[in-house]
Amino acid sequence: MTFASVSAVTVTLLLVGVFIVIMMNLNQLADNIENDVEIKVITDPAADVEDVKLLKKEVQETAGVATVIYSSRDEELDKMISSFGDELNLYKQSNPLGDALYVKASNPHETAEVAAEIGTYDHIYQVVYGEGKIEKLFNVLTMSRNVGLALILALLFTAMFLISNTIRLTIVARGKEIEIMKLVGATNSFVRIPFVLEGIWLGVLGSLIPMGVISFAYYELYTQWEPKLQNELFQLLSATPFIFQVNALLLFMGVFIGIWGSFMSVRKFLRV
Amino acid sequence: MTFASVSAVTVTLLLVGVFIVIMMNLNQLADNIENDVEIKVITDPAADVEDVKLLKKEVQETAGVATVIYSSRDEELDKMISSFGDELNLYKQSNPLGDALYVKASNPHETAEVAAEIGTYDHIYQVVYGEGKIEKLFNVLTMSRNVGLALILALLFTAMFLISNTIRLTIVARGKEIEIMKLVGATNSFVRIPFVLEGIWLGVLGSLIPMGVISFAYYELYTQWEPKLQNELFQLLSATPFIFQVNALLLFMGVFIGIWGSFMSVRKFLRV
Amino acid sequence: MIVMKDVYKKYPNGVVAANGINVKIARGEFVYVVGPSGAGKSTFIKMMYREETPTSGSIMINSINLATLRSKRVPYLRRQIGVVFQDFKLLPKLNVYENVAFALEVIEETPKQIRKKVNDVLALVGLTQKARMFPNELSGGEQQRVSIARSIVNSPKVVIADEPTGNLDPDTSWDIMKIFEQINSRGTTIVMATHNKEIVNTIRHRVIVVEGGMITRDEYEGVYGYES
Amino acid sequence: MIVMKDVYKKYPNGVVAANGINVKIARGEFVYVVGPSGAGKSTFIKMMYREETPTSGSIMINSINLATLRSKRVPYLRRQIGVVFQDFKLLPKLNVYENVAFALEVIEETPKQIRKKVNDVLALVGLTQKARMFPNELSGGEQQRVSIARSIVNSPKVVIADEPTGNLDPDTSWDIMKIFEQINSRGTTIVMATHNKEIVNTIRHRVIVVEGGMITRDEYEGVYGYES
Ligand SMILES: Nc1ncnc2c1ncn2[C@@H]1O[C@H](COP(=O)(O)OP(=O)(O)OP(=O)(O)O)[C@@H](O)[C@H]1O
Ligand SMILES: Nc1ncnc2c1ncn2[C@@H]1O[C@H](COP(=O)(O)OP(=O)(O)OP(=O)(O)O)[C@@H](O)[C@H]1O
Ligand SMILES: [Mg+2]
Ligand SMILES: [Mg+2]
Repeated sequence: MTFASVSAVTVTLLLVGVFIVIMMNLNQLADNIENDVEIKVITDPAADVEDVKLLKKEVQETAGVATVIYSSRDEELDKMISSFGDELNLYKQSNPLGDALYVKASNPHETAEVAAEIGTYDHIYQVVYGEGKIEKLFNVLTMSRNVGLALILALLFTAMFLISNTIRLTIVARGKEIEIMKLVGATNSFVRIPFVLEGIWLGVLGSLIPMGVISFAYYELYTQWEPKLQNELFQLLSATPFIFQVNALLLFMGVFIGIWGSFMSVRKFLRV
Repeated sequence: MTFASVSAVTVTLLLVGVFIVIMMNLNQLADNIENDVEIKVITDPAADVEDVKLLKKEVQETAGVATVIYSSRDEELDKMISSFGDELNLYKQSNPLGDALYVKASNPHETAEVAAEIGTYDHIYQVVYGEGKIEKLFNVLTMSRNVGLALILALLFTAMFLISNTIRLTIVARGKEIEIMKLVGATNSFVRIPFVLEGIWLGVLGSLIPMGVISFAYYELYTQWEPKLQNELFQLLSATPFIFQVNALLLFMGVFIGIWGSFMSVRKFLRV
Repeated sequence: MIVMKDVYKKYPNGVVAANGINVKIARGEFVYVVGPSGAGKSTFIKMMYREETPTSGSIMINSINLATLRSKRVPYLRRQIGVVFQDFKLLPKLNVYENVAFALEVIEETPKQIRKKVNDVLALVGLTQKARMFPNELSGGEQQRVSIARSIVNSPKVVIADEPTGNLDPDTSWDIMKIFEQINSRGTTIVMATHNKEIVNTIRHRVIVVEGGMITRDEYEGVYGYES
Repeated sequence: MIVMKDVYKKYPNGVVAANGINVKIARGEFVYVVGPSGAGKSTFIKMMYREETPTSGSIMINSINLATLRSKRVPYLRRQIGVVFQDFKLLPKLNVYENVAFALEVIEETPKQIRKKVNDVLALVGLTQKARMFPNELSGGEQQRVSIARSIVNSPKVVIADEPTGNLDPDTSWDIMKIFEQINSRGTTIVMATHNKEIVNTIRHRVIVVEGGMITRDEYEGVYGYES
């Protein structure tokens, strides 16, 4: 009986834990992708170095701008060559391009507004950014986050339902005992206390393995992969606070479900 | 009791069903992304129209090539202008670029080999493809697929475990009954049959709602989104065979778990 | 004091198990409840500690009106009444000692008192040797004696016993009757449903005959018997 | 024919409930098993239909050797023996009729035969009116009578009854005894554990006295009694 409850808590919390870890990290990835959205400001090829410097400063001070990176016209030409073929090398003699500023908005969702604002400044040839594409990307990201959140909530509720179901069944099997206790003069709270304590115990016991497994696995994963992911878009959440947070959540859920499950189940039999 | 089992089957199968649908569609997306990998063949700007035609034919006949799309040097210039700025318009008078062929390998994982083979042909200025990037993308895709598969398997096992756990508990509560039946002269199979039938019944009952919900939801989703996704990378799996497959899987799982759960649980009490 | 007025009990399946019962049992009385199987003896008894509630009519136990008793207070009623259940109702996960001690734990008796009282009462019913055994390791008669021990351990004002000797051999039955006599002589009211003609006819007390849910005879110093 | 040789039973908790039992019960005999509470009567009886297995010694029932009986065959042994359990052992989800019919369903009797036999036996124990009621809606004595009805409905060669009158009033007890007498006169072996002195002394049969797990007296036409 107890084994059934504890193992139900264990497997469900393990699954919930794994999902939370994955979802949180994917969320992080989504953040990173969002933050990767740039506005490319192409300066007027006629503008001189001072003009560009001033423009850069002006852009930097624009509300909503997070970072501005300068890329010279020669660097730009190199980029063009590498994606359109070496035959463009002949333009190195007389580079037709302007300098570029790569701008990131502090809130990626305001990219369009920031771009429009910058477009009004002097010495600008063109402001380029994903436009339609970025909105699409944001839509996809928002949708995936919502789906992910919905899934994790669904999983959580399923877990809670199943665990309290299991606890309830173990207590149903003890309905006769509760009835006897009441007939011998026990008050409701006297009957309830041991069951609630047992619920807490079940919850704690059931969350130990998930906590251990997830802590260990994530720590291993983190120490092994973090160095390799240094320069990637995808970054693992830093192990130390994250593991504790997940553990606290799992323990809380286990105990909460344990108490709640016992409480609800005993209630049914107290009406004797 | 029966409610506990049926509802456990219901919520778990519902969750499993949703996950299967999502995973299968993401798998499809991964396929599409893989198939989106292209080799860009830049022809020698000096080559004439006939040369390029022959080259295209040659490439098309190369082993492992799926599709070849021709893009004229003017189209290439337009692409370049749209990503590096209008100031390049002045090159329209004397376009320095060559024509391009966009090639897809029939097996995306063989892109590198196909590119190398094409690189040996005449009239080619350069063969460009993601190289390192593509391998990385493939690694990420393979990994996500594996993680997805692992998750779905974990979920399946959790579901099976929890459901049979629940069924077992409902039968444990009836251990006394089984004992009495045996003491009155019932054989093991006589005792078992009604429980196994009940297990099947639980399984069927428990899979009805998930089947209905998933069929309906997916059908709605499909009819609403499919037209909008016409030209996107992400395509929904066609509703008709897919829904039936998922339903069959859910029903099978429900019934299998029902039978197995009853069988295992009754066994324990037959030793009287 | 137990007073029932026009008590009527109809079970959900339509069986009328109490059909207008009027009775007064004074403090310190010893009452046998007899009657054929299915007459309504257990129902009569169950209504006293509120395992069953009457469909109509009123019941007063020790000046507690069961009709207006809030369900929060029911445990306190039950603590004043020791019950020997016809089907024993022992807690399967507790051993003999713990089953008896349970009746003292609910009233928050001190551990020392519990130890003393439980050991005394187990000696009284002859189960000292079996104190550490669990109900499923006991014979029918032993289980019945545990139920008896539990019913008297907290010296209740009223002891209600539903066929307390049904699974006991005659010698043990007489021993149990001696115990009941003894606590009755100290002022405890005893209501005992029984089929044991020999006991009823030997240890004379008030006899209430229940037939078809009605009290058909009520005699002080009565004998076992009824028309059927 | 029931034969026990040197049967010894020690429960896991160390209680020795059968301490070298040797007995022969011929086909068609009527045997009372008497003795104090906890003496080992139920254990003696439980070993016959193999609810308990002896620690050592051999038991033969109708020339079936219980020691070598494969567990697959146990149900077929039990079908030859009708048992009235001390705690009734009724199936809570089946009503009275279905509980009795169950003993016939396991031997795959025809529906028509089942209907006839069940109705007959329910009339015999006086429960025709309660055929559609469930065990938890019955009084103690009514449950006991359902258990009795179930034990005799498939006309077994042996009927084993563990205190079949413990919850019955004297009149009903005599009625039940009449039934047992009747099926005994048709050749059924009857083994009955009882505390009912009046019955044992009135309807004279062989009396086996069990005390402390041993047979201390075994008399044809015996009377109730033992030293203790
Ligand atoms: N919970 C119940 N639901 C429905 N009917 C019940 C219930 N309990 C008892 N009865 C019916 O009420 C009647 C009286 O039952 P009760 O248990 O009071 O009899 P009793 O006098 O104690 O009999 P016995 O001597 O056999 O124990 C019986 O006919 C029984 O079938
Ligand atoms: N399952 C068991 N496990 C351990 N001990 C048991 C078990 N069943 C019975 N006993 C012990 O064995 C002894 C004999 O029990 P048994 O039930 O045979 O007595 P009995 O003669 O039927 O008594 P009663 O007349 O009270 O029914 C008792 O002391 C009891 O405590
Ligand atoms: Mg009764
Ligand atoms: Mg016994």
